[in-house]
Amino acid sequence: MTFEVTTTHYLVLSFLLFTIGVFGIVARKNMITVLMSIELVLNSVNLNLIAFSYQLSDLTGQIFAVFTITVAAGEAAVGLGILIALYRLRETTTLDRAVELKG
Amino acid sequence: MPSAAEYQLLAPEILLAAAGLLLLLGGAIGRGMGNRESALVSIVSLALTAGLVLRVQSVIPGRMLVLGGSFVLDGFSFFWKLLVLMATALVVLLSVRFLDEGNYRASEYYALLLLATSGMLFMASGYTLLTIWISLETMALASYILAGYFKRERRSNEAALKYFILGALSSGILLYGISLLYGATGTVQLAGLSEGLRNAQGNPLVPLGWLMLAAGLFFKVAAVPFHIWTPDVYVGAPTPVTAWLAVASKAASFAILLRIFYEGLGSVKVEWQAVVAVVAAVTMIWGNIAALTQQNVKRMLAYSSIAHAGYVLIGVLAVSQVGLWSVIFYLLAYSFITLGAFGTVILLERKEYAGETIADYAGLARRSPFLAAMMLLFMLALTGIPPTGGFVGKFYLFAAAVEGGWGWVAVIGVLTSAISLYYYFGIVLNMYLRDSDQTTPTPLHAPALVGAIAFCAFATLALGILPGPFIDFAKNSLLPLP
Amino acid sequence: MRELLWVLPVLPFVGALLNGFVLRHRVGKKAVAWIACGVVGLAAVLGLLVIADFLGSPEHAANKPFEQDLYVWVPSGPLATVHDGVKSFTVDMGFLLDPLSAVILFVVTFVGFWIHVYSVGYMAHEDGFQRYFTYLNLFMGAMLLLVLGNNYLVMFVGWEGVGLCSYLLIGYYYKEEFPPYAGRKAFITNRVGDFGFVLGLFALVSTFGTLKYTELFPRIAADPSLLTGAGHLGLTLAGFIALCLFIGAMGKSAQIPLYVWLPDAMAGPTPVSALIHAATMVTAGVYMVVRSNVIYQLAPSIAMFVAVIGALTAIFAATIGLAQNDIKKVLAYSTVSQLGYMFLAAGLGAYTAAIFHLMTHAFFKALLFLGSGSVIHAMGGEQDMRKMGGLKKHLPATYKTFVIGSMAIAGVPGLAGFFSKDEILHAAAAGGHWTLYTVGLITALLTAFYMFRAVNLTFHGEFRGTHEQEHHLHESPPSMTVPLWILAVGAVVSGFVGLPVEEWNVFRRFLHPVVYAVAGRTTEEHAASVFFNVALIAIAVTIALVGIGLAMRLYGGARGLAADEAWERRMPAVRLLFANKYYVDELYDATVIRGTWGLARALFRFDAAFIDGLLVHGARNLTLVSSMISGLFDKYVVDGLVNLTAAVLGLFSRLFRRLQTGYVGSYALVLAVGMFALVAVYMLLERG
Amino acid sequence: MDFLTAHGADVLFYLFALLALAGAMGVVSMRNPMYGAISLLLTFLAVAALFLLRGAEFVGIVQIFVYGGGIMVLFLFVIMLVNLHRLPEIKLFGGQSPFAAVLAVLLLAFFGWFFLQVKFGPSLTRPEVFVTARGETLGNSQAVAWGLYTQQLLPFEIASVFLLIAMVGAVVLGRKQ
Amino acid sequence: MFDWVHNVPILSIVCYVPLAGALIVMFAMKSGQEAAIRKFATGVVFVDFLISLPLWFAFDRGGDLFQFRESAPWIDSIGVRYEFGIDGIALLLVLLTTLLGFISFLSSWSAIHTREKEYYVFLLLLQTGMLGVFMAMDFFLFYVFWEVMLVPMYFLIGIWGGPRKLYAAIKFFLYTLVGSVLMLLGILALYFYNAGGLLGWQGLGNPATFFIPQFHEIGASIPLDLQVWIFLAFFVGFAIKVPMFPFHTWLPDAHVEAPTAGSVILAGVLLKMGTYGFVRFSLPILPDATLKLLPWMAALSLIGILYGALVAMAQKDMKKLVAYSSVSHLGFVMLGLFALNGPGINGGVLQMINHGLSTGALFLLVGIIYERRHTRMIADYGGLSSEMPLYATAFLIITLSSIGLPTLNGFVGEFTILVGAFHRVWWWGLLAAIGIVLGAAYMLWMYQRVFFGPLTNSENKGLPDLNGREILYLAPLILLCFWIGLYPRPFFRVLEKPVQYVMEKVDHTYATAVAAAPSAVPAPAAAAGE
Repeated sequence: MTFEVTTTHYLVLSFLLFTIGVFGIVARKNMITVLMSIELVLNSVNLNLIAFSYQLSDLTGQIFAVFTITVAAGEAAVGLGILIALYRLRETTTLDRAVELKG
Repeated sequence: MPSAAEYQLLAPEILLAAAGLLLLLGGAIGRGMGNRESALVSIVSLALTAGLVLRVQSVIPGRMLVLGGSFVLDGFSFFWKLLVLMATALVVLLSVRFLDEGNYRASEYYALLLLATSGMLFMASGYTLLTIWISLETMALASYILAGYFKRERRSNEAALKYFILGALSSGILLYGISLLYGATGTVQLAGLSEGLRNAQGNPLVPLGWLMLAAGLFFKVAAVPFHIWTPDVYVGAPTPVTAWLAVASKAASFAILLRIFYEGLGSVKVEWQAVVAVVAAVTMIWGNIAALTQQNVKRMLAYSSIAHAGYVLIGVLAVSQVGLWSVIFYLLAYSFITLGAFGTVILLERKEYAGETIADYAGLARRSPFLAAMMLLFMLALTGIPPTGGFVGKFYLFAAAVEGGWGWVAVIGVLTSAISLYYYFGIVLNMYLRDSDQTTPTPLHAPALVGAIAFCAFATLALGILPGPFIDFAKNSLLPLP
Repeated sequence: MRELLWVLPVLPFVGALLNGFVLRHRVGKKAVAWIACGVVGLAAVLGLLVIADFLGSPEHAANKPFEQDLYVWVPSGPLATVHDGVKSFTVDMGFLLDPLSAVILFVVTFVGFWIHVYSVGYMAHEDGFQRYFTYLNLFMGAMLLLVLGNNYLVMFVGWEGVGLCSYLLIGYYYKEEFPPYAGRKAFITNRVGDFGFVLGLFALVSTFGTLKYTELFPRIAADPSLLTGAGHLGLTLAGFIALCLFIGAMGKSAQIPLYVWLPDAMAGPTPVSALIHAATMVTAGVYMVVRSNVIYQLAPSIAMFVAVIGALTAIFAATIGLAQNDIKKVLAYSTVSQLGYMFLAAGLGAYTAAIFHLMTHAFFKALLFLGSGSVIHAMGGEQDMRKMGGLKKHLPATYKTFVIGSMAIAGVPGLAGFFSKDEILHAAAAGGHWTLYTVGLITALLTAFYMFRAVNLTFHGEFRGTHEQEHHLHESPPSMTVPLWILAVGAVVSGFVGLPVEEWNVFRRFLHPVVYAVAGRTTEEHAASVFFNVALIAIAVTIALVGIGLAMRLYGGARGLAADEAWERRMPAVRLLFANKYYVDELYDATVIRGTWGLARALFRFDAAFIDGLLVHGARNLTLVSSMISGLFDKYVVDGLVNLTAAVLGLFSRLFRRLQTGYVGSYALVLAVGMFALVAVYMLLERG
Repeated sequence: MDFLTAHGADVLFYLFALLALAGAMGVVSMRNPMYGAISLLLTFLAVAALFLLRGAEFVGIVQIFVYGGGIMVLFLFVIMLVNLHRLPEIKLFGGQSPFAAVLAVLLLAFFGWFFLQVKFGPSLTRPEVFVTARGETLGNSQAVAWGLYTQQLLPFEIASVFLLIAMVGAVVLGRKQ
Repeated sequence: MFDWVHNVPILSIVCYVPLAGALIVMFAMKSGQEAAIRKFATGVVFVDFLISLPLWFAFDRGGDLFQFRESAPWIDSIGVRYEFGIDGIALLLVLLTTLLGFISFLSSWSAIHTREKEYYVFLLLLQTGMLGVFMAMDFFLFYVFWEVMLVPMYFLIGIWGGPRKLYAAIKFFLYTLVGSVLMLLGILALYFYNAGGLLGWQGLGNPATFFIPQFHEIGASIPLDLQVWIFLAFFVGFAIKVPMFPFHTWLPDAHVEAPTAGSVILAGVLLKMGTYGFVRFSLPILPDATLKLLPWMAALSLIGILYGALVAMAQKDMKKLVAYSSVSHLGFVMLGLFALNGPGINGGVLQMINHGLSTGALFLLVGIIYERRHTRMIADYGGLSSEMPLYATAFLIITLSSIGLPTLNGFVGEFTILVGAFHRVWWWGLLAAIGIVLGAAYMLWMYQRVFFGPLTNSENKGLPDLNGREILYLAPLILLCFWIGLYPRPFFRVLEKPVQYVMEKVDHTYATAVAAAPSAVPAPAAAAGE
């Protein structure tokens, strides 16, 4: 891995972001943070796509990235909607309070 | 540059989306469309869509790629579209009575159902990873909402929340996989992908790519260990939605799973077969065993649907004609059976878990013999005992496995399906062999629902006794084998 | 006429059918008696006619038996036999008449008929009258099947049939505890014997693919090599077959070690003892051995074994007979002993002698039993000789006939027993088997002794019973005394057919064609000097007279039980040993019976606990789980195997449910881990 | 100085990469979601910059608009709505987080090992310009637009359905009844 | 006179009449009218029995192996066809089924008083299932009936059974299901080997079919290792049904808990399906595997014989005793079949029928006394023969037939079996013969304890003797016992062809021997047959 920035750099960076995002989803108890972590994951994907599209000089990656961003927006909206509903029901956004269903 | 003519081929999807919009408007105007009307509209539009699908099929010679190779029209896609439409229609029938229980706006519910279904139709025909993924997201997003539709019920909301977070994570993983595959091959179009993979041998991105992609797909079909969301969501979601998730969503997911594995990842067949075999085995074992000690019928059915995902995977991994149409036939049978079973659950269900425990089925045979007989039939079918579609389906799956040289998977399959008798007949035992006390609920009065159940029962029997035509149908819906 | 052979066994069956089903509870005792005796009488007459016709027939002239196959009975399909390759093993329902079966046929029908008649009087007051005669007729039929069958399987049918009837008749007084038990004991013991019998048959079948006498014996006699090949258990084939068949005979004819059932069999009505357990059924073993003489000639070692067992049984039973107080028990042991005699003869190759003794014994032993029956009848069911004595004046006819019978069995010259016994002893001596000879001699002595002990205790001296018994004492009705006299005559004259002088021995000549001359084997004929014969006869006679004299000396006149008491005082141990039949029953009970039981119980526990409860403990440790499982089915199920499986599955089930914590975070973790695992699995599968 | 001129792009990459990571760490570690949101914004912007560095001007701009504008506002709005400072989390991380950490490390090691093996050739083209399907060279936005409205038109249509659903969903779930 | 039989689909009629009856009862009759349902259902099975009788006369002893063939396409895509047809073996079993079916219905009249409608529906369905199993000539069809049968049996045990019925029912179902699913894999393996090949094995490339005779054809050509695998798969399925030694534990529970009719059918017919499976499939289709595994099979059978007998001896409950005696008797059947020679197989098949008759009758008799006294404990009885002479007589005859007394059916079967076994390996015969002795021991011991001795228990005083209905359904069984015992030739005659067929398939040595000495076969029975 040289100082010269290559696609590999992007790959590693994106996977770092991905991992951090996953960690956030897994570890955090506050739903808002979890939603943000999801955004992180999607961003990492976008990094990949862009890097590859540059590497391959192919537009598809960029176009794909546009869709990813769209989906991210939509998911954020619905996720926050669910969050509101949760908050209305339980006066909290802590996921650990919602454990009625198990076993 | 896609021609206008090509868009005509999208007629079914467009119609369905339009129907969804119509329902939204109908719901918005004035006091809004009521439950019955919306249901009627949905049924009609679904039927029309099905008609259009058949029409399109009639004009399509065999297999055809349109819209810049992002949309494929072949027997395979038509089968899934019809299956999904049929399932959704039945779910609508299941929903009517249910929505009366908790008063929520019906029109949006049906609208979401239809929009999601249009997403499924796109899934069935999608031919680029991009198309498939976006339509998958379309379906998923709607199902999150539907799962949480009874938002004033904690269980429903919890289900939505879990489903959403896990779903988002899984689609993140899936997406990451897609990005890697794109990086390795420079394309997201399935045919190109398969081609590119053949050239990209030894590129470490490839295995990571398709493994993460597979992980995402396994999540959708609820294969172990990506099943983890299933029990909670199935229990928490409104039962018709559960049925819809267990049938339509699962079917559509299997459609894209087959499509991607066979057409996109065809050239790495050998590698994924092995992995799928392991997953299938684990899924069958896990699902059946976990179901053994369930007391809540919905949860038990959830685990059983996990187990059945495992059985279907047998057909997937035996890459062969038999395997392919066994999967198709099995999911067809499975849909009827599961819808029927959930329908029965709905009839007995009351607020707050009431009527959902196995004990609530005690003496059902005395209280309403007909319903008990139906349920018995469905349980037999789920166990895979003739003369039901369940048996024939399992028979073909195991046949495919034996033929394809996956004997050990088949052995696990048959043994676990024997085990499954244990819990399925836990219900039968209660219905017939135990006597009821006053606490056990009496079934609702819902003609439409009962009709739907009866239809499912009839279909289950028909598939078992005269499977011939259905198999020929399935045989016309095959994919090109890798 | 002889074509009616098949009718003989059928007749009694018809009688049984009439009495047992058709006319059940519909007719009076008189009619029942007429039917029962009628059919047997008819059989007897017809038997005589058939025999007469046979004697005049060309077959007999050609020393061939008369055969008649009714129908194919068991066509059991193709079998690759040792000698004939693949052939279909088929058994016919067929009959055969030859001198041997003729003799026994005569004895059975004749004695049988008179015992039927006797029974009419004896059983007059029993309520199960009809049932009794049904069984009795059934027995006659089975016995005739046994005798007249033309192959081993038909013989076996009769063999089992008589066994069944004896089971039913011993257990005739089923309301009491002991008789049913005795009946079952008899049946099971016989089954043990039959076990040997059938094995013998199997060996024959897999060698020749047939069980027909006329297909087996001439062929074997012509070519002994067929059977001298290696068999099983280290014996030659002949040896194995002979041994197996003899085991069967042991059971049926009460030889050591399977004799235990016969004394208990006396629990049945006395006429039954007379017919089945003295005259006919118990001699079936002898008949079978003689019938198979070819095979025994080819297996000298086994033949000698037969002789030895016979001799042992003879003396052994005789000693026990010394110390019995139950009059029927005395007769029973004397029967066992006499049967031993017959086997001694058969084993020594003196087949005609064996049959000869069989015939004479049939007469006098039946006579004796009926006599004792008459006594018991008069005593109101009392069987203990110590309570009797001095019955001579009350029962003159019974007394006379009983004495005749005793003299006959004791071997007093001129009576039947004398000739037949003498022939057996002669065979032993002539063959040079002096030990066996002496054993036979001693037995003869003992026989004479205990018989006359019985005579004395019963008829001489003064009455030792209660007063009302004495008051009721009366001679039996003619229906009982007439048979006694008839049999008495038989006991006297029947011996003269087999005079010890070769030229006059009609009987032996008559039976001669039955005994096959096996190629390269000497037959039983021993040329012996006249002096030798006379000497033997003299010895025998003196022995008999000594025995009688001794008995009169010790028990005669008014001495009563003194001798026994004296004996008791002098050598209590021996006395006790004899009186308790050497404790053999106890021995069997301790070993065989308890053994089987222990095994059975153990296995059942094994079944409940292990097969069905592999590691019940394992299941117990998982009580929580198993209760959860069994809650689905039945709360109080304790079935280990299923529970264990269920328990294990349930354990995992709970484990899996544990993983379903309900926390989204942990679910997400599972997903991530799953993704990782997927890659790991791939690495394992692909990169090795 | 000349080093900068030579390797300016690379330096910028490292700079923004660090910012992005820092923001990400902030997101998962901040107690107050408000700060979390701010650091998330930081990440978004950094990532946008990285896009630009790879010549994806259009996507970069979209990233800034949609994320920095739309999504971020949405988050802040919700955070206001459920004004969380009234109920601060007692524990930040769930019980499973140790495992999560271990897993994260594992993932990094495992996948990283893979990624470092990948051999990429030199990038094919001049960063600024991409060639469309029809062969003429255009500005990036134009090129993306072309692609979006030609081959990828179908997903574009489906996205409309997707957004419709999202809208309806937000309404259905958010609406008070 | 019976030619018309060949012009109608007689087998289908026999098979589906009960089904039709079930549907009628289910939909056309109200739960109120028990008496009517009872009479109607019994009528249906009786008619079915009458219809099945002509088969016996119309069956051409010398003709084709399988007769009354019916053939129709069913699932063409995988070569599944609707194939009906019976050979001699199946003929006997079909008749046994119809007869026992009728009898068990009669016996239920007084035994069942709860939920009668469902009861008779299930019983009728069961009847159809069993008949189908024996008639099916298509493996797929066979399997379908094989499984269908389990469901009604489950309910019969589970609803009308004894105290532990729930447990016994599910146990029965699970055991048999585990067995049959593995059998399914065996079937599939055969199917693919015949057609395209499977796993490692190169197939034969015949047209895909489940037609059983086709499998008989290819049997010898299957490689040994594959044969062994398939044999094991089949073995589990059949051995559990039989049941052979290690798999027998479901039987006592099922029997003890099941209602009388259930036990009768269970013992009379269901158990035969296992042995039928062996003689119809394992032996002819997998000859090499059979020869290879012969010692194991024999060992299990022998253990079963002795083990069953000994355990039976220790029983206090009449029904359990009879159940364990079944384990022993079925051991005899298996031993006979695996003797692989004429007498063995003939005897084995005949013994299936015998066991059906005598054990069925035994269960009926136990049921009769149970209805009167509501206890099956031997200890509760004693001295009954004075109270119920007729009953005692019937019981005695059946007991004797089950312990194999000559002139009764049991003897013919056991004797021929033992001849065969002895001929294969002499000490098989020896050990099995010990089983006979034990059999006599426990049966007679039970008989004595129940019927002889003083009438101790006052409750047994004045128990009513057999009534007309009971005599009506016991009489045919007893008559058949005597018929088979005295003149079994007609039965052997029917079995001749199929048994020789099996022998030629399974035993090469025999086939060659026949070629060597063709004069020896066919048996004289055939010669004198007409």
